[in-house]
Amino acid sequence: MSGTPLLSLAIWVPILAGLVVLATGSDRNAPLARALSLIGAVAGLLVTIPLYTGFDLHTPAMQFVELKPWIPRFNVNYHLGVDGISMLFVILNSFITVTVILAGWQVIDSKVAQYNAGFLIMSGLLNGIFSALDGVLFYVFFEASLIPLYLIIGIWGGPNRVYAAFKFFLFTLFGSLLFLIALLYLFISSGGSFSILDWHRMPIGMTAQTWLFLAFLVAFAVKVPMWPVHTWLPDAHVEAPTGGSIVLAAIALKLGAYGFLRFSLPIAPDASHELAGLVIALSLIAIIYIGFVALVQEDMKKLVAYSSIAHMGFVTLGFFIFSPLGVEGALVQMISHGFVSGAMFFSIGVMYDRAHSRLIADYGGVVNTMPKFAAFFMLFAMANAGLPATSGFVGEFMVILAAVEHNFWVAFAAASTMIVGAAYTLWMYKRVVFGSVANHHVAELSDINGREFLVFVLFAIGALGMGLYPQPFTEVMHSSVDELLRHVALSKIQ
Amino acid sequence: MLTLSHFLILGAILFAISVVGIFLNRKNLIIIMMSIELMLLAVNMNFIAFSHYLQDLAGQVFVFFILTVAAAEAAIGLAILVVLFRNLKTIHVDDLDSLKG
Amino acid sequence: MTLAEMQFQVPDLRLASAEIFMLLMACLILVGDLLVKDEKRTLTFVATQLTLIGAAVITFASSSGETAYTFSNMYVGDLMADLLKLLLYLTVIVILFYSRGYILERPQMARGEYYSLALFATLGMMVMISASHLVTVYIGLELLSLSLYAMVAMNRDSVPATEAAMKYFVLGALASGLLLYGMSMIYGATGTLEIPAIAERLYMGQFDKGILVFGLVFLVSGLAFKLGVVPFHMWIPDVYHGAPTAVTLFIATAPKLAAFAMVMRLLVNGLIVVSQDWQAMLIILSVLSMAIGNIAAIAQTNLKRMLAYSAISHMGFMLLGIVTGVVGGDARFALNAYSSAMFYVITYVLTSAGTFGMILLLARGGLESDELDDFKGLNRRSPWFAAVMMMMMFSMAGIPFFVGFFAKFSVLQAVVAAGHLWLAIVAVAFSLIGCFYYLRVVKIMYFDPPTNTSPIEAPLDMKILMSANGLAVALLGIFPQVLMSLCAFSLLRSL
Amino acid sequence: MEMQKLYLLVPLAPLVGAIIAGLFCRVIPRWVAHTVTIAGVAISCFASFLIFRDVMAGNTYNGPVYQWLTSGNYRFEVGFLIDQLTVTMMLVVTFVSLMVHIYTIGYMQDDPGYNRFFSYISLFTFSMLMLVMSNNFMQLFFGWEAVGLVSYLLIGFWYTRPTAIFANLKAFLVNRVGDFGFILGIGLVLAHFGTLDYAAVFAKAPELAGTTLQLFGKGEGVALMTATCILLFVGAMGKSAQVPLHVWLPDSMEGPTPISALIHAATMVTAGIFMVARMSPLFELSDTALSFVIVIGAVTALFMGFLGIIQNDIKRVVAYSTLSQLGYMTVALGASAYSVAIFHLMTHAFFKALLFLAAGSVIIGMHHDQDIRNMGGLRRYMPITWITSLVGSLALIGTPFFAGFYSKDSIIEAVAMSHIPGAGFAYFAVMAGVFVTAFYSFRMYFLVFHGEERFGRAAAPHGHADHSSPAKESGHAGSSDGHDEDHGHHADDAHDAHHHGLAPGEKPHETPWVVTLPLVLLAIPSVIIGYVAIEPMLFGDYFKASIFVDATAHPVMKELAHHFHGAFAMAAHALTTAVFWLAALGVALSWFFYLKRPDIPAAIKERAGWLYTLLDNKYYFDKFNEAFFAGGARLLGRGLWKGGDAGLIDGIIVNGSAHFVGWLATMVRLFQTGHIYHYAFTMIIGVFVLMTLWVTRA
Amino acid sequence: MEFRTFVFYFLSAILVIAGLRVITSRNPVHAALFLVLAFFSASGIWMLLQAEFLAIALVLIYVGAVMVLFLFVVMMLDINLDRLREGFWSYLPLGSIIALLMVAEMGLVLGGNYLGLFEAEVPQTSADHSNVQAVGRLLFTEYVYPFELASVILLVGIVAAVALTQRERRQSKAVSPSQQVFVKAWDRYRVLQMPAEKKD
Repeated sequence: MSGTPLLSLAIWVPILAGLVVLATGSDRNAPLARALSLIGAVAGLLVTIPLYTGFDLHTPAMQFVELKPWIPRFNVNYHLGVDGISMLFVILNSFITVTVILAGWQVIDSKVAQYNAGFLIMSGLLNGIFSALDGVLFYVFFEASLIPLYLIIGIWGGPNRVYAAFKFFLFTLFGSLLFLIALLYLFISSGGSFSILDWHRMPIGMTAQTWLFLAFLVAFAVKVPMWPVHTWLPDAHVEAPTGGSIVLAAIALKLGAYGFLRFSLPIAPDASHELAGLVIALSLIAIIYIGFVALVQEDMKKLVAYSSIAHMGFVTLGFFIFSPLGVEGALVQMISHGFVSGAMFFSIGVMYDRAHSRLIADYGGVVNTMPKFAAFFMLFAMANAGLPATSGFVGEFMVILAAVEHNFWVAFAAASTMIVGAAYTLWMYKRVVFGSVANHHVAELSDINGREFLVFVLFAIGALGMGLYPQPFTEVMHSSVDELLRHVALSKIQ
Repeated sequence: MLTLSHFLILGAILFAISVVGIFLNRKNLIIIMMSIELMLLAVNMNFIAFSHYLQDLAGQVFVFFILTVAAAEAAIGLAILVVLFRNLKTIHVDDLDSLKG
Repeated sequence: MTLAEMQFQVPDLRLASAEIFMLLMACLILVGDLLVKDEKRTLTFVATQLTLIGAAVITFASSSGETAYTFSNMYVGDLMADLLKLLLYLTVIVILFYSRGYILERPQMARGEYYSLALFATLGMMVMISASHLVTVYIGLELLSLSLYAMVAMNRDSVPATEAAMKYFVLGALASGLLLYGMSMIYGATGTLEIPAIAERLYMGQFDKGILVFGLVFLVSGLAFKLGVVPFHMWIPDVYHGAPTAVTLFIATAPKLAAFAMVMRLLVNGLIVVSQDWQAMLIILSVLSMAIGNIAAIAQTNLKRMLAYSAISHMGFMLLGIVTGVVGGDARFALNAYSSAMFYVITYVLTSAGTFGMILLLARGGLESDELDDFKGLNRRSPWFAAVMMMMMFSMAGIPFFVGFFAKFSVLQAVVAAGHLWLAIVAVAFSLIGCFYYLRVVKIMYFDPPTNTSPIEAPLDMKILMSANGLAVALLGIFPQVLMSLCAFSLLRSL
Repeated sequence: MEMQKLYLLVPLAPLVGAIIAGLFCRVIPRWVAHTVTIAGVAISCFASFLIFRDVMAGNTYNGPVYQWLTSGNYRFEVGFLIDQLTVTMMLVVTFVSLMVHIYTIGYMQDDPGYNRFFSYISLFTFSMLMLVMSNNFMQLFFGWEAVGLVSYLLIGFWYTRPTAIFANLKAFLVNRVGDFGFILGIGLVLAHFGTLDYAAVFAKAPELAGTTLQLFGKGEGVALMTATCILLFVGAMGKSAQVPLHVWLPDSMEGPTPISALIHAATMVTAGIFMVARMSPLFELSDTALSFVIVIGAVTALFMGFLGIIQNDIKRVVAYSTLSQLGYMTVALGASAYSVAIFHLMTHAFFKALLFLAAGSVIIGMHHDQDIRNMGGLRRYMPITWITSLVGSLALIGTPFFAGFYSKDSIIEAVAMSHIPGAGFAYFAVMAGVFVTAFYSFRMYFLVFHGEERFGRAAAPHGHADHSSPAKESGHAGSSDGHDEDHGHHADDAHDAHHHGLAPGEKPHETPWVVTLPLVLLAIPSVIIGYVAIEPMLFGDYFKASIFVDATAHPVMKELAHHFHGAFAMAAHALTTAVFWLAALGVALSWFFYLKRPDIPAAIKERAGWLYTLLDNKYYFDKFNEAFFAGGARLLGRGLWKGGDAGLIDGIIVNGSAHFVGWLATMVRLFQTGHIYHYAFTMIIGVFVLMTLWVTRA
Repeated sequence: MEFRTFVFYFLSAILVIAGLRVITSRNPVHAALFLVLAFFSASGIWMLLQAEFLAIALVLIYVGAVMVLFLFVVMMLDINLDRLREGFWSYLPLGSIIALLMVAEMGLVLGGNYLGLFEAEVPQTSADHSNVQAVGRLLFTEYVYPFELASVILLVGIVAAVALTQRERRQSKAVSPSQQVFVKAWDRYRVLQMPAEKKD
């Protein structure tokens, strides 16, 4: 495997596939566009598989490294590599892309090629983010990934899509611009290196660390999103087409969290310790405050969007506990959230495709007409509520346990999601799925077809597999997380 | 005794007058153009004064070029004015406000 | 120096052969055009393009990479000049291709004078780029300006065009008055008009600081007008908006290169010793430009006008590269900073050409399509051109993978390297605001339904060029290294 | 090695059944579904029996099945701890489950969700077995939540009934409140013990007995054991429905009767009891926690009993009695009489399952009318049900020689001997509870099986929805307008499609053998198991090391043993104790009130209206929860959403700044007046300002 | 006060007053004439500075050519003079304050201590020195490059002026017999129905 540039393939196969789709597809031959997209997505997934099978569990170092000069003028390199932290996300992302292509198979009937190409290109860009080891390369992928999603929300979105698309784009850009300055600062102060790994090793004074940390925090907090910079997410989700919501929730949100691990913690460890309280406080606000907000949502997508914020609160909480259990729990939570929230959005999309409403009040008794759907939806609702044996449980469990170790009251606050999370998910489920048939729209619903079934099964395998046996997911993280924590524990102040 | 300052301040006064002529005149485009000529005169005054006191002819040559350019500029300016007048039937400065915001 | 000592030295004409060629050809075309009866002036067009190509060949061939002076030190030939000139020819060639369809539909513009004036303007810019004497700077500038004034007014029956021409003329004259006033003071303070000599005398300390700085204020104001930065920007929106789009395209692109050269010649080559003063002035102007340009652009409904404000903000951003060259008397980062500014200008010109070209592409049957609403649903009408326009917009907004990102990136790194972190933060904050209106264009093209569903008709050459322009924006965004190092290398050899 | 496969078989057999029945529920015929699941449970039951014999032979087991997760220094495994306690629970679970499976064939025969139901109950069996067989806290929690899930699914089995889906949500959420404490308790365990493995934790517990946690500022701190145990017990309170987390259990009767028997009487609700018994090495280290447990248990035992008195729904009466009995078990735990609690758990599992299934049988016979006021004299029509019900009731009230007697009497004695703070109150409560239990049990028994035949009346069944105001019933049509909680006044069952009731003139009939067979099979242990098991379980060394009691600090069991002289002697001795006479008094009084003089209860109801209202509203727990927690949460949510997110963040900060920039843009535009002189002026001002700055500087 | 100084002040006064009148005149013709006066005064001052060539060129180019052009245009355009005379004075206070401040600042720089370098009286050059010759020599040697370019500028000026203002001649009104034959009577006249005068 050593010779194959797997990561480059993971990035460029989908992008090239997207361009091919874009070039060949017009609305006249939509089936061709769909088929090509699926081939591209599956190919993209297949090239990532060796990342897992060929992964060396025993080293925290970057693996599958590719290093070529890109812009020698600024010492910017095309430097790719994954460790135990990022590798899984590359695979997850490629996996989600397949589901997204499938999810939009029949639903999207205008500008099919552009739609699918958008997702394929975004898939490549997102893989780029997770595998970039060069600051500029990371940033370039990080920002470029905004474009496809902006278009996807704006073109195929709901009635208020323009507002949502703008809000999404500008909010995220707002964060990332400060991040850019931080990168440049690091470039200058490291004497002209954009290598993230160099930055990890570089001594930095406390003041500089604090500012860097805050710049990173803004960038990643927006992306995660953390309270109070989260308000773009519900809007973006509500307006985005199903595929957009899936990618947004399953992958895009992870970027922010990933950024914390790749940048904030190792580059500014002292500031991270100093300001951990702040992040933990924001995470807890996200968990509790957002939980209550989710409870009263009338729009299903908005509800799940808010629940995503709350779940991501667990992720940031886990990171800033600085224990292996917390960090790994947070990583598990991220991956799990990829499956679960993706599936939740897909579920809502399935209903929306049929009844053209996302309002809870417009449904009721869906189980009567869509029993298979209801069963899957139940599974994912339970996963969303963190039920054991689903992936949703594992991360929450680990983070709560780690939080108890850290501070009992933090854990106390975090664990409240056990109640609130179950409350908003199941209350929604109850109002939508249970009960007798509420109106003629529900009466006319037809149960899921084979394609939707397939997507659900894919998600279900992910959610259940990870819940029942998370060890394969976590064992790849150990070396990297241990190394990270060991690194974070060392002061960089000299 | 005449010092350089005398001429420079004279130039400054002329410059100020011409500037005021440009922004205070809200009516007549031709007078604005004349103000521009006046401004160039002020600049020329500076150059010549410096040229004299530095005993360096370069300044005077510069003035020569300024005069030349100013003539061509005046020609184009007036041509534009004529075109404008044909279109608008006015050279009233206030009337030139279709482009704004 | 007395008269007796003055000896006429025959200048080295080879150095300026491109200018001479250009001048001869421009006159030839001017005269030759009178003999051409063809309404479409195809011959004139072809001759003009050939002239430009010829000039490019000459410039390329005569480029030695060494800095050399001729015409009694009034003309300087160096690598920066050669590079900028080559880009200038390229820009003008592209501009003329883009404009062709547009002016053919407007009989008053479809005359030989358009091409002659364009060539004269190009000549003016070449002179500016190679100027090493205040007189040459001034003459080149006026040659450019006068040609542009005339070109703006060429569509004689158009009220906005003549109004724009008048405003441009008056304000331009005022600005050259300011510039001249500044030059006179610098002449007075240093006693010379030769730029290298000015630098030398400043370096030796043989100058009057008060007068110099006083003159510097006026000089910077004059330059600021050419660049179009706040508060000397007021002409830009009106002229961009009022001028025929083909001329707007011209004004918005090529002169930026010349203005950059002028800034480099006057401030960097000539007045680097007082860089603390002019850098501070330009910082003020730069911040104001980014603020006013970006904010005012938001409220625009006319695309040309919006792009005009965007040009203001871009020039403000470019200035950030200029002002970070010397830090506390230390010029270590100068090359880095100036080459980033140069890269910025070049990429801006490239993007701007594409953007205005797109407006020209959509203008049909003598009608303008410069309102934002004219771009509604472009994606349905032509996905490819919508994509090209989108690339332009994202490039202008500074989003990767488009070249605008690396432009912003290189300037910002210069700013950060200079230690002006707050300046970088201000810059990105206004970029964020700026991003809004670029996104709005994308929104209009992609999210809104079209009001006009007619397919896009344009000459094939224009379509090809437009696509190439779009691809260039994208490819340079992925591989910016070549252009970046070219800028750095040319400046390294020239400074 | 052989045994380990057997261990694995116990939970997996029902799981396989559940998966087959569940995944293919729409494809396979009914007989496949019930055959597969019953076979699974039967295998499991049989295996449990084999394991029981093995354990009795002294072969306990503690080992992992697979490594679930490792992280840092922590290892989380899925594994089994097979000891006396476990195997007891396994037997109880699989046996009751098997009975319920068989019974379900009859009970659910008309239901369209037949296959699904079998899948669920098999899944439940799997979950429960995972819970009891666990050798670590993680897996315990897994089972804990999994049984909660199945309970949720089963309570809402009839998903079109608004009350059912309200009840299942409520059950899940209230359980989650318990789990909230539970997981924090687990967290404390992990944080201080560094492992979740029972054996390791228990081994290390004495070392850490003195550890305190600084939970509340700089004060004295809370003992680690106290905090951990109370938190764990909060989980038990949720699962085992202790006050104030009991509110879900009565509502859970919305589910089909077999699961009321299986889950909400015999097995799942006792998980908390089992858990505390399993954690005895920890609880023994904290008197505070034990006090807490005993007080909560006592409150539950007494006050939930009172509520049973006024219920008219046959299942609800049994449900309240379950609550009360769970209180007894909890009290036993608090008194350090863990084995007594488990003993009662076991006996209770049999007789309460019996009572529920009998109630279900009655319900079938009454064509799904559950109101005991519409019954009466059923003994003639349903003899088997009648007899078995009588057996169950006698066992419940603690009639000597019946199973319930031994366990309950032991609890009362244990409490009497306990010196834990709160034991005095608990003693009073359990004594009073004896009377109350007898009274309501026989009230139901008499009303159902004796007296006048009230069924089949013309007015029935719609005219008498007992205590719901019409407004409360109106939301029934399945509208999901966010006020579904009003259906929480679960008394309007009469309105539901499943509640047909008997037509006028129609008579009840005995149920088929699949229903009555389990009744009979359950009646047998309900009678004899106490007599058989008391000696080995309480006073022998049956539990060996699986339950730990600190005999010096809590010598309750020792003293009990001191007084114990054999099962027969105990029963004989009972006739002389207050307990017996209290129970007898209760039976007599209910006979008098409900058979002899039915006007008296009505009169009392009239006189003591406030008391009746209090009981009728179940001490206002539901109303309080509804108004304060549910309403408060929604109010808070809405406030945060509208005020915080939409108002402050979006409205003022985000859109506000966008609007501000927009406003600024229009302002800036105004400067671009279009007039040359303004433009020139601006330029001049620019020059002027620069000049001023630099000239003054020079 | 020596003679040169007197002449300077005298001419300066005329120059400034003429300049002020240029911008304040309501009639552009007057303004142009005042500008001419200003140029004459300036020319005189330049004489004082021994820039004879430029002094003469100023008069020749400006007064002789540029100002005539101005007057031509003023005359040619049918300008509504009445409107041009409206409000000038309302903006005067602000304008004059700015102007005075500017002058003050500029004076501060230009007249202050900064000019010690140039304070000394410059020796007058000898009478046989020819400024014209010197300038001419420079123009054709050192400054040949800008000189040529200046000619291009003039060319551009011509081209631009022509291009902007030249109009195509209208077609002469020649008669086409072939079209004439097709003329119909009713193309040339029409009959109007005139109602008779109403009678009271």
